[in-house]
Amino acid sequence: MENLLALVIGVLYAAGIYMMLRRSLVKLIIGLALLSNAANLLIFTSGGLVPARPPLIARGESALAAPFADPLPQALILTAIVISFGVMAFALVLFYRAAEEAGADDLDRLTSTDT
Amino acid sequence: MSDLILSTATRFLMPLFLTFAVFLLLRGHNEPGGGFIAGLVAAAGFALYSLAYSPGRMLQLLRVGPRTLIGWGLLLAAVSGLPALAAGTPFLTALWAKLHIPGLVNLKVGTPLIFDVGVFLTVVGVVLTVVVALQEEED
Amino acid sequence: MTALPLAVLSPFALSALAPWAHARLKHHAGWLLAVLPAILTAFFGSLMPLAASGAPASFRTPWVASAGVMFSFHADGLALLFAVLISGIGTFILIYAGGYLKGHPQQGRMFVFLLLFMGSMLGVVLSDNLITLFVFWELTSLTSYLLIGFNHEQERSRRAALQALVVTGTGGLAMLAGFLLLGTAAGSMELSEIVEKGDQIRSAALYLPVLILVLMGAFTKSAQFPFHHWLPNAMEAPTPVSAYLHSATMVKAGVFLLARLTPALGGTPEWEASLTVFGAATMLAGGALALVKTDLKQLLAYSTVASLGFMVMLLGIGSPYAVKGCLVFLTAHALYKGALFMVAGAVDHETGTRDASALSGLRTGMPFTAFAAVLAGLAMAGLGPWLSFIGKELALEAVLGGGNLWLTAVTVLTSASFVTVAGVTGLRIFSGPPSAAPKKAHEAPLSMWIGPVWLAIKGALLGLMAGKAAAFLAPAVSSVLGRPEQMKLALWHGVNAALGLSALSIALGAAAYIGWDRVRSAGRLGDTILKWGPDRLYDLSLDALSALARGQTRVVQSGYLRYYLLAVILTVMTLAGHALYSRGEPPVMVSTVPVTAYGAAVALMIVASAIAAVLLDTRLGAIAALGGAGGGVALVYVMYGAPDLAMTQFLVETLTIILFVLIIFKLPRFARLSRPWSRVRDGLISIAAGGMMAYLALVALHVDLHPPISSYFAENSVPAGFGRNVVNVILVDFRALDTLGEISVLGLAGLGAYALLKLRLSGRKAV
Amino acid sequence: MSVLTVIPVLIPLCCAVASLLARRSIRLQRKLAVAGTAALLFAAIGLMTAVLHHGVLCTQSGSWPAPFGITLVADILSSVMVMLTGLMGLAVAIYSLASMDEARERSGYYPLLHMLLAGVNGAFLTGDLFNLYVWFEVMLIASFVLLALGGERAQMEGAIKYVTLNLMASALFLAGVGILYGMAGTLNMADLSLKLRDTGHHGLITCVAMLFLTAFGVKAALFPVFCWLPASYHTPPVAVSAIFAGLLTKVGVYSLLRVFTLIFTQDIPYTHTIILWAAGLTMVTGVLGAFAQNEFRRILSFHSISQIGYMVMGLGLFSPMALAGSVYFLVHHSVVKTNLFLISGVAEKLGGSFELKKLGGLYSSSPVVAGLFFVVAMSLAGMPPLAGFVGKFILARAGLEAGQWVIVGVALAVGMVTLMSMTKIWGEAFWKGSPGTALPQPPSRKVLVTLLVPVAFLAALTVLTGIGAAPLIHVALRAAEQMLDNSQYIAAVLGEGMR
Repeated sequence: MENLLALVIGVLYAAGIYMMLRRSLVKLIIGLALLSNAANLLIFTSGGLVPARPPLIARGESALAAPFADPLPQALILTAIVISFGVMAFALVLFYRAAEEAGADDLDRLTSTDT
Repeated sequence: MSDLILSTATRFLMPLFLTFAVFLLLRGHNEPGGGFIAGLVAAAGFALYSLAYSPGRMLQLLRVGPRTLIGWGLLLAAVSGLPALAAGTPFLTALWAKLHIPGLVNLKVGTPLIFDVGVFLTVVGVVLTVVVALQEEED
Repeated sequence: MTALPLAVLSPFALSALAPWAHARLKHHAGWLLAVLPAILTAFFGSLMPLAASGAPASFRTPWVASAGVMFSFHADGLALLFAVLISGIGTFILIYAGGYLKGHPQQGRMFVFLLLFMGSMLGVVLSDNLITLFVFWELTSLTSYLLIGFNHEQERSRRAALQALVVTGTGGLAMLAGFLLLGTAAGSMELSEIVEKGDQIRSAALYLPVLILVLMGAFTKSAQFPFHHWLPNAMEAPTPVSAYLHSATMVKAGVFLLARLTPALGGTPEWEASLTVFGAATMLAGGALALVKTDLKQLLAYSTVASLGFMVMLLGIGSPYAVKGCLVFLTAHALYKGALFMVAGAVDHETGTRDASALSGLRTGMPFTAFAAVLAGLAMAGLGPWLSFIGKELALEAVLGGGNLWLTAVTVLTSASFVTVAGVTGLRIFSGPPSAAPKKAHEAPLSMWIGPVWLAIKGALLGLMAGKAAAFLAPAVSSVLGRPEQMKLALWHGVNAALGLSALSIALGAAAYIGWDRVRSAGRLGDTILKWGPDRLYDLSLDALSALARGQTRVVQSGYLRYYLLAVILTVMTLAGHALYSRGEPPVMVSTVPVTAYGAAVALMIVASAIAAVLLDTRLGAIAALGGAGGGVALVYVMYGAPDLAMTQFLVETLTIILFVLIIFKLPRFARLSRPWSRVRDGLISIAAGGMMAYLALVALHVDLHPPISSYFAENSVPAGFGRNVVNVILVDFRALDTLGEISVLGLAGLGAYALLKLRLSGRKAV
Repeated sequence: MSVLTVIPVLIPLCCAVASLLARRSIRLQRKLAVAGTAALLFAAIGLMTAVLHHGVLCTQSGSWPAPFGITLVADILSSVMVMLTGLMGLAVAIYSLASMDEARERSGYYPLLHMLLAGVNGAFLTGDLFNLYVWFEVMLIASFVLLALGGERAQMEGAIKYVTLNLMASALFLAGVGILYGMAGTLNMADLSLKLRDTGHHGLITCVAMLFLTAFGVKAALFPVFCWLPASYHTPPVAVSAIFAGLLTKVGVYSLLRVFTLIFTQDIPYTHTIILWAAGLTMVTGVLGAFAQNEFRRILSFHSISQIGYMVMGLGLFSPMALAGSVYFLVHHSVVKTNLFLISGVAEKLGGSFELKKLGGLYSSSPVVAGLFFVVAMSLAGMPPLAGFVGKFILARAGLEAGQWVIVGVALAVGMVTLMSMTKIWGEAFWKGSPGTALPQPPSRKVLVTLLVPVAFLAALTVLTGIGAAPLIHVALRAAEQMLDNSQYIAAVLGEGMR
């Protein structure tokens, strides 16, 4: 399963990167979203897969019984998901406004500030 | 027509969402859930209301501005770490108290729960801020 | 001796008061400000006996001790010779500037810069620490920049100022590197210690790099060929500046440095060859170009270039005669050239022109100035019984002693050119019938003729009282030679070869003076050379740099986001890929968790969604596909024990899609914007990048160097965190700080999105 | 004592929340901006003093022992950086009072500014790799919003590039953290340092190191991944540009310094040679970029890149003197570059433009501004006796000691080109005659004084840290020693027994 997930991660990265390299703002943000999913999945996988043993301590117990899914990567990913959600929401609005200012969705029309 | 369906459905769904959110928030420390998830659910409820009626009516219902909610949420989360400093322990050290009402409640209440409430309020505030702004953008 | 650093710093302190003095006293402030350098002259003079006795005054205190930088000063003979010249001439320059720039709105700044320069220059010659010396050295470049560009609204002034700064600054940086290496080779940064270790340094492997780098500094500063061009251009500066910086003091800093380092670096064939060759080339170039100029300041500037070459050549020869000749000539040159520049300035000021071919008969209108000019002119020609005459004799003897015929010829020719220039600047314009100048010539005010008169007389007196001059210069000569040296100066050396050559040069110079007009018309060649000379080269290299800069920026900073992204992707692929390739081990391809049908289906769903997101042509389709991929990831979380994660992912995914949908329909539809080949290129790069990340994941999966720390959370969640959902306890307690940051991000994102939608300042200006 | 490590994060955080809640009163927010940043500076000085006297300070947040909780650590490097945050924050807060437009103030400028400072300080103080990511994101989102706030078209264009490339970098950073956790099972940097020492798994660790190098390289604006910076830094209001220039890239450099002295030290000949190359190329491309520009703030932006090269050069050389040079340069560059941006704003107020062509005559009309600019610009160009020279000198010395002639040559040559482009601004905006376009409304005296107070203060600082460089160099050398011998850091975080 790990090998399969590694492949999935690779595909997500490839798709994300390809989308980001387009000229469309919408595709760019879709690419970003794919990329953050890929990163999260990468963390999840490299932390080790443990099927169906969530890190929930049973009522009355005082500790998790091994084997259990590593709770720390989960917490990290959760934080990362929330952060990327926030950032994505902002980026969406930003891109919308940029497209509005530029009158187009085309990134190639947004090059005036560079040189 | 669809507005009618939506608004009727909302009238039922909204309290359900909010109750569920509170439930998720309170049990989050022990079962799946927690401030963030609960916040999203609650925000979904309000957002539905806002879509069904209008942002203005939703804000009336909410009473507090969503941006103020963000402020309070952050404040609560940050402040929940401060009593620890007063107690001479590092920032964010949890302080717990037993809340015991015989027959009704028997649980531990601590600053981490306040923290989680802060998370909850922030999430609700953020989602509603964005949704309202976007909705107003439509007009 | 604390007085030493205080003396160096005093001009800096005074410069802070100069604007105030100028505001009160206007142009008379020059007289008041000149009091300080006058005192300094006396002070440095009073230190001479100490230097002569072999126990010079010195001062040392740590500055940046950890980097070997001391704030240290050492007043030996050489330093004091320069210090006296700097403060002595500086006295008259301040007075002169008061008269010359009378009524100029920025005269106060002139005083400030002149004083800053004076302090910097004193620092250069008195510093004992290499780095301290460098600091002051660069300060002279900076103040010189401000002074050359004094007429800042003129393009030419700005260009000249920048050119001087660039040329001397580049040399200065090379010199800094040279100093650092010299410090390493000598094991000390203190000059007084370095000069004792000549043998050690000359035999060190670093000797040649040190020599080359230090010479870069000295040659650029002292306007040696082919770096000489900035000096004539610097004549854009007001005359007080030209007289002070660009004839009497700053340009001699390079000569000073060479003299200072002679005991440490001198005496090798490399030293001798480079100094004599560059010196001689400079003499020829300067001497020749001086003859074809008619602008008084240009004439003097080129002859200054030649003089600097002369001094460098003499230091290259390095014999006692040569060193004595160099220092005597240096002193004499400072006096007469300073005087002549001030004369040129006075003439310009009073007549409105500096064109020597258009001026004549000024002696009646400007008698004092004429007196100074004639005296200084005689000195420059090496005619009168003045100090310069002695210097020339010594120098010729040194050149003859070296037995190098070429150098002898060059020296004679250059001396001849000096005679001609002296004739033009000191005699020609004052004699004959008065010319029709733009303004009718009147004598300049006292402040403008006292300086030249004094300096010219001083040069004459020192020659007549050769014994006094010898006593004054002997400690300096000892410093340069690195051993105590007896010094006797006499006007009359008897009839010898040197005297003969001297007479020859005078005859040649006189002939050229008489036929000056013809010499100039023959000198068109000189103008052609100038056109294609180093000055042009400077422009060309600036243009080339500029073109390179623009070209590079167009490529690197193209403005296209996708190229920037490509840069990041290719960078990380190259770096990480190379690290894996060159230092990695192949991944273990064995899965420990079996593939289930459900798992395979989810994987397929994610892959299919991702591919669909890429391929779909409609916005809604692409977004739905994105949702599918996100949902699939959530299912993975469900399968492998992460319910909180899965819930969050589902909710966030839904919400993201709602936001997308709210916004997306306000944006234009997808259009196929990119060309097919770029799609292919991007496709290949994406696949390669994805492949690399997959490979990385495969490697990472099976490298477990240490067990994770999470067993601590598993054990402490309930007893210490009072919660059974370990993930939640981590979020709100173990790692609450993360969550605090996280909601801050969220909050800001919300506020930001709101502000962005509500605040639209487009078309409005805001700073 | 250990509470000192939290306060630099808490003060701006609380100020941000307070300003947020006091949304309607701009006057209160303004007062809070100055008071809060002043308090931050004060706290930073306290932290610095404590660290210098008592060694590395730690707080185990939530009382959870390291490496399980999140540790906040202040060593000398961190406290120097926190001090910078305080300084830049205060300077920019004061400057904002007179320069920020009311529309932006009403739209949350001050909370964003505080939050930016909180994020930056969090990044400087955290001892946990994932927490570093979180603070990075706080800082980033605050900067995103600050950059875009106002919604002018140029801002939008700049923000898109800035946001996208930084998110890309964050994704790399996150992936690196994930892989590192999978490998070493910990996130605490001191713990990581111990656990990755002598592991033998060079390949993967070095590969992850490269992920971090790229990610932080983007944030620090290293060659060839700096393109977001020149595209965006000149688009927002001057106060925003100034705080960005002073702090944001520095967080990237700080992170490079931190992870490449603490965690990734297994393969120094490989990793640090790459860093040295990146440093050299960054210097050259940055300075050439600047040379091609004709707009005040664009020139400054490109120079930021080239100067980052110097800071990273010290890391590449990896000797006590070199690292001290990096630390010194970090401080110097923040002070100077922030100030130059502030001055560009003053020039714009006086001359009506950022375009050099349209500026002119300031040397005659505003001698004080001209004098301040000249001093600060010359410091950037590395002229003695100003701070820029000291930094360059120390790095050159360290480079020659290490036998790296080429990089020293490059550094010195780049200094020369920097000097030329500073004189370009000087020649065009100050020396050149005024182009004669009348300003619609010249700034009032009160506004001008408020603008010039922070400018003069920072200018004085660059003179003082140049002429009186010894104390700062002493601190920088101590910081470098701590970085090279990280046992102090590790012991402070994990306890004495864990060395």
